[in-house]
Amino acid sequence: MIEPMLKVTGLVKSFGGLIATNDVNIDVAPDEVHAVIGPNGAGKTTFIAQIAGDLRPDTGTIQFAGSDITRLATPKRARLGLARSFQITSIFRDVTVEDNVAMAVQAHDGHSFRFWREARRDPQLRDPARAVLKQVGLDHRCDVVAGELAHGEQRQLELAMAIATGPAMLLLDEPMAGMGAEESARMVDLLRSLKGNVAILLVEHDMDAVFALADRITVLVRGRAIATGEPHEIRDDDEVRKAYLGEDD
Amino acid sequence: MTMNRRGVVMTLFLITVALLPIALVDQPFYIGLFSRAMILSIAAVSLNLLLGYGNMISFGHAVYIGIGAYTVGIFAYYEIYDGFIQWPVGLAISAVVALIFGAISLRTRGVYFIMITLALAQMLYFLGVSIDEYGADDGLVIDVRSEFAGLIDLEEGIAFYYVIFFFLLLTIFIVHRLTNSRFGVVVRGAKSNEVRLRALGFSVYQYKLTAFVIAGVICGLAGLLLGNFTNFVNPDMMHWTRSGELIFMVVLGGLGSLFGPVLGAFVFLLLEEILSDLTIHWQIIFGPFLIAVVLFMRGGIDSLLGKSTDD
Amino acid sequence: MFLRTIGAGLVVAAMLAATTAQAAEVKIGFVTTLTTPAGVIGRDMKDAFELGLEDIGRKMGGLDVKVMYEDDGFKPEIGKQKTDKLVQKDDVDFVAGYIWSHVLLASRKSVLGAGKFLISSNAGPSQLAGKLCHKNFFSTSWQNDQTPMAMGEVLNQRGVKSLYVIAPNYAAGKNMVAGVQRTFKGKIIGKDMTKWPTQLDFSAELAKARAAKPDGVFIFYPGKAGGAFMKQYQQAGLSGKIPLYSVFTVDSISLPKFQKVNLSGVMGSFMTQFWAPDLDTPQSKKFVSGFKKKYGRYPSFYAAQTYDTVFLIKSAVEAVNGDLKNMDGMRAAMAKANFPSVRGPFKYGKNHFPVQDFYLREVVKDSDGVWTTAARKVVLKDHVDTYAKDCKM
Amino acid sequence: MTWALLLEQTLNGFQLGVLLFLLAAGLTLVFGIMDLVNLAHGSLYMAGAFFCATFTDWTDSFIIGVLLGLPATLLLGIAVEMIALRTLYARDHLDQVLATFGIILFFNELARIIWGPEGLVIPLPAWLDGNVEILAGVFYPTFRILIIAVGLSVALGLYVLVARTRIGMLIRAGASDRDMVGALGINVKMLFTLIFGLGAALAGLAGMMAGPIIEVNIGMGEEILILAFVVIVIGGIGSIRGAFVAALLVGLIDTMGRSFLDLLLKMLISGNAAETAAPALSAMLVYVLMVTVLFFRPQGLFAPRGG
Repeated sequence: MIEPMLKVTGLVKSFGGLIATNDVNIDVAPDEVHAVIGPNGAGKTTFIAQIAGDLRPDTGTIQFAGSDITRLATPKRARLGLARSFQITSIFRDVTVEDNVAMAVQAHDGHSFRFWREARRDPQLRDPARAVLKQVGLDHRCDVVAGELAHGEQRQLELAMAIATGPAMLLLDEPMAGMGAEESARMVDLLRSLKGNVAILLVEHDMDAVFALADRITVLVRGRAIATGEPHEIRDDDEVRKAYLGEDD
Repeated sequence: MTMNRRGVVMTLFLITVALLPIALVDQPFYIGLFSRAMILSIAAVSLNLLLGYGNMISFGHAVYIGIGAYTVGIFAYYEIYDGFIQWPVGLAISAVVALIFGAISLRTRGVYFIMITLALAQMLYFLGVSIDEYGADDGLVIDVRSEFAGLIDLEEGIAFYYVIFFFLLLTIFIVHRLTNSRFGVVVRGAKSNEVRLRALGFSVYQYKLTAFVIAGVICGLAGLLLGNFTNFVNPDMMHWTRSGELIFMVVLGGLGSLFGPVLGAFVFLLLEEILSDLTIHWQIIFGPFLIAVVLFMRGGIDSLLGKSTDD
Repeated sequence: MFLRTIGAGLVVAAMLAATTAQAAEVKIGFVTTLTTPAGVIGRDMKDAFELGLEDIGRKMGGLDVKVMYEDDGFKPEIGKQKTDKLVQKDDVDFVAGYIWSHVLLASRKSVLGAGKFLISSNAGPSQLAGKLCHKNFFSTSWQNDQTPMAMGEVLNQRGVKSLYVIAPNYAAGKNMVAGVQRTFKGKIIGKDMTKWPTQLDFSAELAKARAAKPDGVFIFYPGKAGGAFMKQYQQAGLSGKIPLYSVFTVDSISLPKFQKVNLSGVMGSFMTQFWAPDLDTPQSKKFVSGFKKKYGRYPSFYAAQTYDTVFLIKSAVEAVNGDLKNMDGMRAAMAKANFPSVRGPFKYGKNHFPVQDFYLREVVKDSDGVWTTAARKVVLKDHVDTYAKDCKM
Repeated sequence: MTWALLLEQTLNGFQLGVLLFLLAAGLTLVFGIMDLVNLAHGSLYMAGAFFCATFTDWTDSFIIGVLLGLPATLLLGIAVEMIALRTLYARDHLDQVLATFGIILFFNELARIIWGPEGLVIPLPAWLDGNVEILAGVFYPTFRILIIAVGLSVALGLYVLVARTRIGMLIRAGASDRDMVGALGINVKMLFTLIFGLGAALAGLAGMMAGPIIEVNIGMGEEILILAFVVIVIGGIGSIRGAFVAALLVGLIDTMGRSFLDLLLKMLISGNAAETAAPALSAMLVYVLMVTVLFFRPQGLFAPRGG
């Protein structure tokens, strides 16, 4: 078996008396799309936050690309190749689409203590940025101020920024949230095109998208991972049906 | 930069400032007033790097004016007038202090940051008040301005004016290049969306700290100039209210605009001069004016020149 | 829009440039603090200067007198800028005023460098009395150390063996403490230097003073801090128990307020000063009655010094018959101190600070029941300040 | 150093602390709930003192002066909130700092025009003007005891208000999650105005308590305002409990620094150096305290908002 890209072992996080993450174990292979689903309040956001580095777990370890990142700060995890999108779109709204992606390229490029040359005219930033925008289908919107994009386009842009950092793994927190059917379909296509080249941990409410994309699914209920398996296994799991599929959405 | 309205206005403004000594050849008072306005413009432009671009509301920026001015004052006290010694030392001390203060205060954010920068500045203020050797609050008299091996004579009002003018242009140019560089893009990103920046892999703290030090050094330069100009330094120059004035100049002129703080500093000083001549109760006009600027003139004077094209 | 402002500024400036340069008048610039809480001192000075001008019919040596008052806002930089304006734009012949040492030090070069006369109506920093003394600088007040030195003598005479000192931690405060230490022969058993100007609550210092059980407490708190201190001294139950000796703390500005809250503890307290409102000199009598008549209150020592300033300048202008170009003549005239002074006849030292007497004063009620100060006796006779010897002039 | 002196200085520190608390309580509420940096809070402190001085002058009674001064400051606070500050809630801190600084300038100058530059005094009735023997040989000014009593009563009152009443529930909710209050269907505007008025009255009360000690002066607000900000930042913005603890801490540390720092330093360094260093250090002490606290706890001691 190949070494997993992400390996989470015995993760626990509680707030006061409330246990938000309860002994969760998960692993994601380098070429796998692993989806995490669960009803509202299941602790998905808390879980993602711990992997991204915004929250420190109480106990448990997180291994990424072979090294222990449990105590690492967010930017360092990102530099190791862990890119993410947020549940609520997080972009630089006051600059252009291309500027947004160029910033991500710059993050990957690693030379940001350059004080003199104009960044906007730097082909080392702009060319890769345009290439990524083309890949996600936003190349016709390069010069639009990001805040003026439609919602779906903003999500695409966010994904573009994640891709532009040249990640080993994508951490996607509900990338389809708030999208129309057509936009969702485009996003699913986009993610499918990435599949195999990069590990993806996908948290998503849109079940059609999850079952279309995921290689494996983990079901989170009240902080516990109650089941992990391939889509058809999850679909047929009685416990999952009882706890989740029958009730939600 | 294409010549839009802002470009035209700023060019005309700079030409006016450049030609002023010729128009006012027998009015040294105005040359002095404009010299001071330019010096404070340099300080305001440096503060804008923090406020306008990096979202760091420093309420202690005047401390670097004090450091610069005190460097000149203390060297002069020991009768060392060589600017080639005074100035590098002043800039170096500004950098070190900014590095220390920045390293401490950048751990916090929001109002905590405002207060911690204020507190650190007040400590230096009280230090200045307490050192008898250097005049305590009476400060130091700087009777001899910095000497540059006969290359330029700062005692000569008009020559000094152009030295200040040169440094103002240089500062604007540096800040312009800086804010558009890779480094500047990151600092501005921190204002726009720090969470995203961190998620992309930028350790924001380092970039902010670097910006903090650069701003401190530029403001230290303003302090070197101000000490020379005023022929005097005392702790008042570092008091938090002076930092507040600098903030006001930046906001009045336009946060995050290249020339805004220059306009802000000029309008602030002229207004202070004109209003205080009008009535001793001038603050009853000035106070509501401040409020009006905040409420009705978002983006400051710069916004009157049309939509920002600085990006 | 901004350009128009600049343009207008230039036009105004040009016009102003055209209107200067006519000399049928004596032009005097007067810099003091008219805003901020310290503005109350500035008001007293301005009132006294106006009174003085009225008393001489606004004429000196046949010339009309024109005065321009400027507010320094209690800030050295602003003080310098206003001084620059007076010297460079208004082209005044004399610049006078200055309450604060730091404002005076910052403004000094602007005046002296331009070859004009600078007359301090109050501030007396040691630098200007010593190393930085200047032929065109004159004081109508005193050097900071002198008044507390007189107090030190008073303490010796009254048999004070142990003294507790409380003063603000700024240059003048330290000067006062240094001054009293220079002449006081007993032991200083405690010393608190408080935060200036923000600290107005002295509970901790008063508790320490009480615990130290001194023969006397010496303080220096000009302006509002003085009122606060005196009040708290009484509230803490120290008045009447430990005698209070002060300099520049109890004056005609603070006494009406003390009287209003019936701060009886201040009655009979001692201070030293070069002057008192009841001083028996013709000029002082004329000044005090004129001031009381015009403004309905006792003048402070700030006012007295300012009143003297008018007559000092007048003596200079008259000596040269209005020839304001004759700097040497005016300087020589002023150095003689040949004018009616509220303090009576006195001489100038070589540093152009007055060589004068210092009195012990006591708070008393006048015949109308108004609280004021009265001179009791001369403590220092023809006193020369400590720094005069450093003056190379 | 004797125990009596230590006791007296502790009381002095306490008294300064509760005075700061009166000022800081309103400031931290307004800050925590409305997210408004209100520099003009000091102007309300000044206004309270001037009102009290004027009413005391008219009625010859300090008590009536306070009783009239409180509603006057409350009304002034409400007026200021409705006219100027309301529009500032949505703005960033920088705008708020500047606009409220403008309000300070305006009120200072207005006070100068109305009351003149020399300030006012507040005479105390004889029973408050003296001092009492609290322990054998230890005398303490009666009025300072009153300040401590008033401050502690207000603290207790605020505790009951915040912990036990519906308004208090809303205040707590507002401090930890502003949007929630709106979601509860409360008239948020009213609530904000009310809280601001309360804070104003408390600031005014602080001014009335300080007035008889330090005299009533223009600009008295700014000096203590910075200290009040230090207090709420140390305590954690929005936390009444934090403000109380921090106020006492600041009061005690400031007083103890002024009292004993010179002795302490004289043990370590030469007498002369100690005499120079002690006042400088004691002036910086509260700032050192704040920087230290924020260094280890960047959100203050009792931050109501997690994370």
